[in-house]
Parts: sequence; structure tokens; C-alpha cells
Amino acid sequence: MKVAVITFPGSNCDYDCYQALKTLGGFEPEFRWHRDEKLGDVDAVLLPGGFSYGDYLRSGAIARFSPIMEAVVEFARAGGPVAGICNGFQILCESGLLPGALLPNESLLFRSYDVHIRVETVRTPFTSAYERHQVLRIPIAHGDGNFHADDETLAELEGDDRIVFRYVDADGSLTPEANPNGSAHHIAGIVNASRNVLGMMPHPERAVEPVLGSTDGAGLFTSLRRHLEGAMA
Amino acid sequence: MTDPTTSPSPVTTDGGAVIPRPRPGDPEITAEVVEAHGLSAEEYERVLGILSRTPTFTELGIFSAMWSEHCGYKNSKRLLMLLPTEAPWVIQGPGENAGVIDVGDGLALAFKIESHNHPSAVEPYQGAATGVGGILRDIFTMGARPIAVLDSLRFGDLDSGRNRYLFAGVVKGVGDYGNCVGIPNIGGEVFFDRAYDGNPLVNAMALGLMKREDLIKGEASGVGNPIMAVGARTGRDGIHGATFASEELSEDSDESSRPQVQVGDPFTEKLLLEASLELIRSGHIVGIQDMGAAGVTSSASEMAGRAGSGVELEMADVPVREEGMTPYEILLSESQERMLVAAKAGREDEVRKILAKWELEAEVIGAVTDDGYFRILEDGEVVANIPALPLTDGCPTYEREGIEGEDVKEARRRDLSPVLEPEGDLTEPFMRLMGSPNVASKRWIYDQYDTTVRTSTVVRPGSDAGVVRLRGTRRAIAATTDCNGRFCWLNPREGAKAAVAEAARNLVCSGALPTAITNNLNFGNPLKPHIYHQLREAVLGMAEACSLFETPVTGGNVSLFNETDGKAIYPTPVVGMVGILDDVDHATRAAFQVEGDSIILLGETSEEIGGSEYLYREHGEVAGEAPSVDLLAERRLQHAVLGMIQKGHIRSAHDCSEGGLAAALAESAVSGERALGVDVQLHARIAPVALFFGESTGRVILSCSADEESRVLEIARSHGVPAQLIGRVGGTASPFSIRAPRGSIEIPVETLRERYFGTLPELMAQTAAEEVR
Amino acid sequence: MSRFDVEVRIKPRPGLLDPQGKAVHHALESLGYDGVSEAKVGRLIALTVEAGSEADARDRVEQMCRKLLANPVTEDFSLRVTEAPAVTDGDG
Amino acid sequence: MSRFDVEVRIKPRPGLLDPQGKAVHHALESLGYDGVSEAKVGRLIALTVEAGSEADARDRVEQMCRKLLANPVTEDFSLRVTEAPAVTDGDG
Ligand SMILES: Nc1ncnc2c1ncn2[C@@H]1O[C@H](COP(=O)(O)OP(=O)(O)O)[C@@H](O)[C@H]1O
Ligand SMILES: [Mg+2]
Repeated sequence: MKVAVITFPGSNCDYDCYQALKTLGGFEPEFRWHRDEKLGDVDAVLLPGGFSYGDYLRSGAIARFSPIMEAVVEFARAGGPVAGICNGFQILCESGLLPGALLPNESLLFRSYDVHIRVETVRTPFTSAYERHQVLRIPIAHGDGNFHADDETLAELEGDDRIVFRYVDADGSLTPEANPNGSAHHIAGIVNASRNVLGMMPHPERAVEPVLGSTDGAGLFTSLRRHLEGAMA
Repeated sequence: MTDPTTSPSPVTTDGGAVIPRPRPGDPEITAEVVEAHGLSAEEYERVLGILSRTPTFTELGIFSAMWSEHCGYKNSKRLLMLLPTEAPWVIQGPGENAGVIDVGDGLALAFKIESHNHPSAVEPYQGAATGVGGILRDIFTMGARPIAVLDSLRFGDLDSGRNRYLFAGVVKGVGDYGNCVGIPNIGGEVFFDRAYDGNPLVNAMALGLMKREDLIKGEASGVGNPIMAVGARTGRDGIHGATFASEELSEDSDESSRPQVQVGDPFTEKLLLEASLELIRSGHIVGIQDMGAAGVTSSASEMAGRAGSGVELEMADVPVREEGMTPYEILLSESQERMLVAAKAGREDEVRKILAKWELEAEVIGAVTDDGYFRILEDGEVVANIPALPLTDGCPTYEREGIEGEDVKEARRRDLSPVLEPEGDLTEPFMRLMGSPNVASKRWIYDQYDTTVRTSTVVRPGSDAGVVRLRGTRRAIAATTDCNGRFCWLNPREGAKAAVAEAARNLVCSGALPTAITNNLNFGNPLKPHIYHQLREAVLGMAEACSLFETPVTGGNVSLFNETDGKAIYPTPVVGMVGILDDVDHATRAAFQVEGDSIILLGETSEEIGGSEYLYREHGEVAGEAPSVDLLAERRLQHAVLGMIQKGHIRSAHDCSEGGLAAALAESAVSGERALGVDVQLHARIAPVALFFGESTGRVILSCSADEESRVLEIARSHGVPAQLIGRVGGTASPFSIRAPRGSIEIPVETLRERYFGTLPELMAQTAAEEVR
Repeated sequence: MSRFDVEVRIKPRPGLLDPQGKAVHHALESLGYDGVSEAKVGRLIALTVEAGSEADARDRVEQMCRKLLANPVTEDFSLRVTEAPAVTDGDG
Repeated sequence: MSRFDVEVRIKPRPGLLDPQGKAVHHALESLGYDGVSEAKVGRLIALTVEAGSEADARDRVEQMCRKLLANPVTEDFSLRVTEAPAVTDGDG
């Protein structure tokens, strides 16, 4: 299964995503350069974390105009699975593939530690290997992770079961302390209306091996593998 | 920029004979001008001797930068020669951009520490950020990909708003830069004491990994090879930063007379990192060097000096950010994110192509010559022409007079017996100590640092040392920085030994074999005899300890003149040490793991309270004898601990440092995933204040399952290491309890946990004021 | 063609939580500056552009804002256009 | 006492590297907007303050800038003061 990992100038988790796919097996990850105009023959797309263009204007604002993004949008519109992690999430919001925006963390500080997130829906290509309401421990590392959308959009996300992950405490409760950045409705990840485009702030690729302290992120990739296998069968 | 078709051929023969003419508008060279450039009369004499004529203003600027303490090491070089630098595993010792050691499996590790103290005192955010940027460039110019950073910080006490502002700004600067480039922070240290008021210390360390054969040096060899400026453009940033870093700060230091602060651009750095590594692997270049302190001047002259060649550079061809920059300004600018590259002749376009891929510029600004001169042109006119070797290596070096300061002698003689009097329930002073920012958790800092990017971090900040695995092998690398400036002030030789010993102990407790060090000598003004005494003694202590531990010094940095209004910082010789784990599964943490485990104390606790955090917090004093260091005992201890870890006998290991035994037990109790109580009974009959809070060196707290207890004690005995079973790890609901013959501590572990983790966030919450900028 | 200085002022949309504005407000209060009833933090982008006329300059920069410089979900923008060379702000 | 709207415009000092401005400039160019000869990115802080007079409002905010809002080492600031309720910018 071919997965394109996009490298923008300033991406710094592209290699980590590539390695996670290799480590978990069953994938053939390939890098795509931001200036490439074609994705080529791939089954899924990953937009990695980092600081595309330094995030100097707004996180993700400049990267979304990269030539490759036209191909990504087209791929997504055709129903191809696309996941944006951290900066990738920000780019997806900026490009309009996902609603809302990611504002600076409420604390105004960069936040980097393990958080707990709860799987809110398993009806996505990225979460079918999890149990609903399973609690995962996964690192975050971001300055702009504070998800914002207007009330109407939030109601829609809630109503359509499109909130994929929420920040919770270790027991799965939505305590205020468990929300690391002030995100609306504790949102850590969402999907688009056709459920093939995922954006999330935590880094599942950093939690795929015991030596890294957690393997809770692996399910995201195994879900994707299962989804792609199903699609091919 | 000049038209390349009309500019003169850059390689001139017999260029040494050319005498530069003063540029119109350049100041005349007077005694005052010479003095303003930080050169002594004697040094200026030497300049005249080298040139056999009066220097031009541009040349004076060049000498001034190259012969500053920062570049020329004039007051430290002779002492640095005393440090051991060799071992079979050392591939590159001092003198290059970074030291390099062999780590097995065909891999080499480049690592180095660098200070950015003065810039951070003026602009904490940019000062710290550009400090990280500079040390990363030192690593990737060696051909290594950065894999980790650490930061060693010192500030005045946090009751001052200014210090909180500096602390918050520095931490944000360190974080934003490393986070953006995508290098995990795996550790560091921070220490607060009034001695650092006005003179914060910001030392950044970086580690990088490469295949042995990818090592490249900063050499400009091959006559006719083009010299290229690569990366960001040159602006008027930090002109004379190197000279400035070699002077004391004074009251009016923030005034506009200051050189322009350097602003960091981590995005460009990330691109430069990728482009440089690609360039090095491409085979199109012969040498590469960061344009760091003293910019083009030091990078070009050092590259020429190392290769024994000369260089000729055309200033009009240097890509600049601002109009009308003079050669003097271009040469001394410290604009960040720039590299100087010696390319192979004819490969200029290939070099440009690689840089363009990463959206960066590369311009030919000169060439390698064979006449041994460092020659600067402006539109074809020679404006500076200096023999390269005397410029880089001819800086006079000094051995100065050193005498111990009277104030220190007096402080050491202070009778501390009243301090040792309190007995009975010592829970209250214990909790105050746990609320000291020197003892409390540093999570507030490292929660702002990306610690997990690159998916190789095995032990994150918060334990004794950081550990990163080497992907594709079983191995891992551990790193730590350590130095207790108070000990060094009271006794620089013992203090420096203690720093090396603590660093090694931190590595061993994490499961690594200590392998080599880099160091940052942060001191006051060495022209003062009591400061020079500190410097010499510290180097001697470091040399002795490094020899004994077989951890050679592969590089480092010297930052002198850390004084404000005549008041010097504590001598602070920061040790950055790296170690190797043969098996990543040996990685061990400080936190207790399992309820019911046995707690074992290794090492000797003496009745020492001198220089302790307890003394500073409870009595406001820095006095008494610094704790003594027994290097041989230390080595036995470390062998024993490493052996226990490698054989899988123990579940946690933690070094005792600031705050003493009680603080170390507390850290092990509360820093795991869940806080666990402890039940400890001590038998030593010494004063409880010393027993609980004294900072005797050479001690480690272990935990192991009850089954392993006797084996662990036996191993310790066989190494001649004092070892005692002192208690058991409790559960989440058990109290934290320490009892001794004459005193006790007892507190709910949850209360302790809150104090430990809550202290820094609470102190820093008041800083919102300065943080909003 | 003439040159115009265009100042783009980008502010968080009303009603949007503005953590930076909140922090500024709080900090001013804790420094003893009372009487500040509102604080908002936004971005200022100063551009110098070539254009045939002031209206043309405004048009072009408005386009840039809609496309790139401002995020319509969270930000409002407004412009000030002056013919370059700009008068220096005597009011700082 | 009246209320005043004060707009604080904070820009990087001339000569200092402005990575944000550089990024914006570069992005505008690659989107095909030529004719932009300069781009600088700064901050905009909009305050509403109580003061006896316009001069008084300006005075107080200048103080706030020097003490807190602007970083004197790296930034320059200038103010625009208007009596509240502010006229809405008809020019955006
Ligand atoms: N400035 C810092 N940056 C990153 N990590 C830090 C910093 N200061 C302290 N730490 C981390 O906090 C932990 C405790 O630090 P410290 O009290 O100095 O430990 P020790 O006494 O064992 O050297 C260590 O893991 C250290 O790496
Ligand atoms: Mg320490």
C-alpha cells in the first residue's frame, strides 16, 4: 500500500511518519516534495507535523498554496484517505478540507507532553482498529492547537459524529485540566463530512513502539491498512 | 553586486605584497580607536609586527574580532592545554566546529556546547534562540544530523521580575528554535542564585549523528577553489558580537550603542540543515563552516588557517540584506543561519542547485589562494591583507596571576555548626526546600520543549540524563549537563571535579557508560587575580576528573567577563557529557517503579552542609567547605551501578544532588507515572540537617525487587562501595516518610507531589506580565 | 505606476476568544494600569506595492488578504493606504 | 473621564531581520503578486482606555508600551488615538 508523505519546507515529522509506516509494516511510504504537482499512484496521503514556512504568517497558511496541495485536494475530493497530523491538521484547515482553525494555545506556551485522548468514533478509515471510547496516551507538541469553529460548525461536527478524538484525563473524563490548549469541545481531531480526511493535533507516529513509551498510536495506521485492504479486496 | 565579467580574477599571485589603502571615510587609527577595539598596547604592537605597517580600519576590526577572548582564547588557551583530549574512541578533538567520537556500528557522534550569555542578557528570547541555532550549525557543519539538544541555564533568584522575564524569555527562545527545526530537547539544567543577577548564563549543547565516513572539516584547501556564502543574507546584526562577548556588562548596557541584536530564523536554519547535509554528501565541496562569532572574518580565516592556505574575498559579492554596508560591517556581522563553503572548482552551479532546492542562496564571494593571506577586496580594491596564520593562531596568550579571593576564604571558614542544630520533625524545612526552584521539578521548562520529535527519545527530560536510541542498532546515547556554581565558588578545583563526577553519575544512573565531555567555562573577568585563580583551579579539577573517568574533552567554549558592575558570577564550568548504552533496554530512570521494592543507598553521607541549597534557602548563605570529592570512590560506585543495570538487577537509579538525600528520595517517589510513598529508616548518627539535606557527592539511590536485594548489596560490597538497605517503596496512598535517629520527615505523598510540580508554574504565573510581548 | 504603503491591520473577529488579548489585559492590570476596558491583539502587515492608483493598490492588497494574509474563519482585516514615500509617524 | 480607542502598532526595528516579513513577501511572490517591494510583519494591539483627555490617553499607553507591550530592543511602536465609540474603519 503506497502512502505519500508530503514534505513542505519546514516539515520536521515527515521522516517520523515515514518510519512509523515502515515499522508497522504493510506500507510502502514515499516522500512527495511540496513542489511536486502530482501525487502519483498512491493509496493514502499523510501531511506531517512541523513548521511549514516557519508558521510565520499563520500555521499552515503558506503551505496550503504549495503545488502538491492541489493534487492532495483533488485526491481527497475523490474520496482518498488523507490524514494531517499537527501542522498537517493546520494545513488542512487552511486549505478548507477541514472546517475551523487552530489558534494559539490558551496558555500562549508551546505544550509538549503525553496527553490522553479518547476515541470518539470508530467510523473512520483511521480509527476502526480502536474501540469506541478507548483512551490513548499520545504525545502532543504544538503552539497552535486550540481548535476553534463557530457554533454552527461545532454542532455539525457533534451531530454528524465527526469529532474523532477528544482530550480527556487518564480515566477518560473531560476535565478542564485535561485540555492542553483550550480547544473547543476538547477537540483533538476531526474528520470531514465524507469521513476520509482526518486532522489531529497529537502525534500518533510518536507512539508506535514500546521503546518510545507508548504504542497507542499504532491503531491509527493499522486502521488505515485495514481500510485500504478492504478497499482493494 | 559587481558584474562578474568585470570583476578582477580572484586569485592573484604574490598578493602578500599588496598594501591596502584606507577607505575614504574610515576613521583614523588612533590609540583610542585601538582601545575601543579591545586590543591592548602590547597586542597592537604585535599587529604592527605582523603587518609591518599600520592596519587599515577594516584590518583593525578583523584583528579585534579574531583576538577577542571569544575567538582567540587569549586568557584561557594555556589552561585549556591542560585538559586530556585523547582516547581511542575520539575521532576529532578540540579545534573543529565540534568534537566527534566513535559510537560503534560505523557511526560517529558530534557534540558540543556553546554559550550565548551576553546576547541573552540583552534580549533573552533572541539571545537564547540564536544560541541554539549556532550550536546546531556547529554540529551539521561536521556532516552530522542533529539528534538532540540540551540547555544549561543560570539566572538570579525568581523573586525579581527581571529574572522571571529573562527566564521565561530564554526558555521560550530555546524552545521555539529547537521545536521549529525539529530537534528534541533531552535535558539540561537550571540553577537560580543571586550570583547570576544581571548575568544569566545560557549554554546550549547539541549532539549529532553521522556515518564515520561522512565527517567533513572546516578547511579551505585547493588553490582556486571558490569560497561561497550560503544561506541567509548578511545584515548589520551583532557587529562585533565576539568582542562584545568578551567585555563586562555595565549599567548602560541596554542602550542603543549596542550592536544590533541578532534575530533567529529557525525556518531558514531547518532548510540550511537539510541543504548542508545534502551538500556534504554530494561531494561538491571540500570544506564548510558556520559563520558564527565574528562572522565571515573568523570562518574564512579559520578555514584558511586550518588548511594552511590563503583566501581572497570580494565584499561586493556577499549577498547583503541592507544597502551601503561597508567591508568592516560585512566582515564582522553576525547575521545568523549562514555558512561559508569551500566548493570544488567548477561545481558552483551544482552547489547553487542544491541550495535552490531548499529555497536558499549561494554566491561565490572569493577563492582559495596559495599565498597564505587573508585578503579582502571591495569592488576590486584591496581593503585588508593579513597573513592568515598569525591572524588565527598568533593571538597572544597570557598566563595571569591567580590568587584566591579574600571573601571566599572567609566564607569557607564560616562556622556552620549552629546550622546543624535543628532536630526532630524537619518536615517544614523539607517542604520549603522542595519548593525551591533549584530542587522543584523543571517540568515548566521542558513542557515547552519538543522532546519526542525524531521518534528516538527513550528517556525524556525529568530523569538523570536524556537517552536517545540509535535507530537500526541496539545502541543508545545518553547526555547530561551539570555544574554546581556554589561549590565551584567555594572551591573551584573540587567544584569542577564534582561537576564531572555528577555528570558521569547521571549517565551511569541512566544506564550509559560515560564516554567524553564538552565544556563551557563561564567565568568573570580573568584579568582579576581571584577570577584567574578560579579559572585555573577549575580547569585543573576538570582535567583530573576527566583523566580518571577516561572521559576526554573533545571541545568546548569559554565565556569570560561575565560581570555586571564589577560583580562576577560564580565560576561555572558546565560539563556536558555523553555516554553510550550498548543496549537501549538498559535505559534506567530515576523514578521508583513498583510498590514494595527495596530502596538502597550507595555511597557515604558525611556531616557536610557547606554550599548546600538548604543553607542558601534557610539561611541565605553560601558558605562552608564545598562537599569533598573522592574520585576513586566515585569510580567504584559508578562501575558498580552500571554493572547492576546491565545485569538487570535494579529498577531505578537516581543521583543525589541539590537538596540532598531527602530531595533525591522525593524525586524518585513523585516523578513516575504515579507518585509512590516511601518508608525509609536511616541509621547514620550525624546531624539530621546534614543527613537529610547535605549534598555529599558520590551517592546514588536505587530500587530493586526484594529478590534482588541481597545480590545488589553483594555487588556493591564487591566493588568496595558502601551500601545500605534503607527502606521500601510504598503505594500511591502511603506517606512519604523518612526517620533517622535524631530527626524525621513525614508528609502525604500527594502534598509532596503538588509542591514538587507546582512550584515553578506558580512562581512563573506572576510573569504573565512580561510574557505577553 | 506609483508606490503605495499599505498597512494591513488584522484583528481577531469579535466574539472570538483572543488568548493574547486576554493575557495583555491581565498583565496590564497586574502592573496597576486600570481603566483598560478592552485589549485585542492582532497582526500588522506593512507592504509597499506598485500600483496605478490608490484604489488599485487597495484592490490588490484586499485580494492578498482574502487569499493569504487573513484567515476568514478567525480574523477581520482593514487597510490604510498612503502614497509612498510614507510620512513617518510623528505620533509614536 | 472619557474612553479612547488606542491602536498600538508595533513593528520590528529597521535593520533587524524580520523572518515573518520575509516569509510573507516570498509567499506573495510565489502566488504571483509581483510589485510588492517590501513586507514587514508586526503586531497590532487595540486598547480601550479611560482617560481625562486624548493626550492623557496617549501618555498612559505610551508608558504601557515602554513597560510591557513593545520590546524596546527589537521593536518600534506608534500610536493612533481616537475618542470612543470608535468610528468603524470604512476602509477595510
Ligand atoms: N533547562 C532545562 N532544559 C531541559 N531539561 C531540564 C532543564 N533543567 C532541568 N531539566 C531536566 O530536569 C531534570 C532534573 O534536573 P536536575 O535537577 O538538574 O537533575 P540532576 O540534579 O539529576 O542533574 C533532568 O532530567 C534535567 O534534564
Ligand atoms: Mg543537577
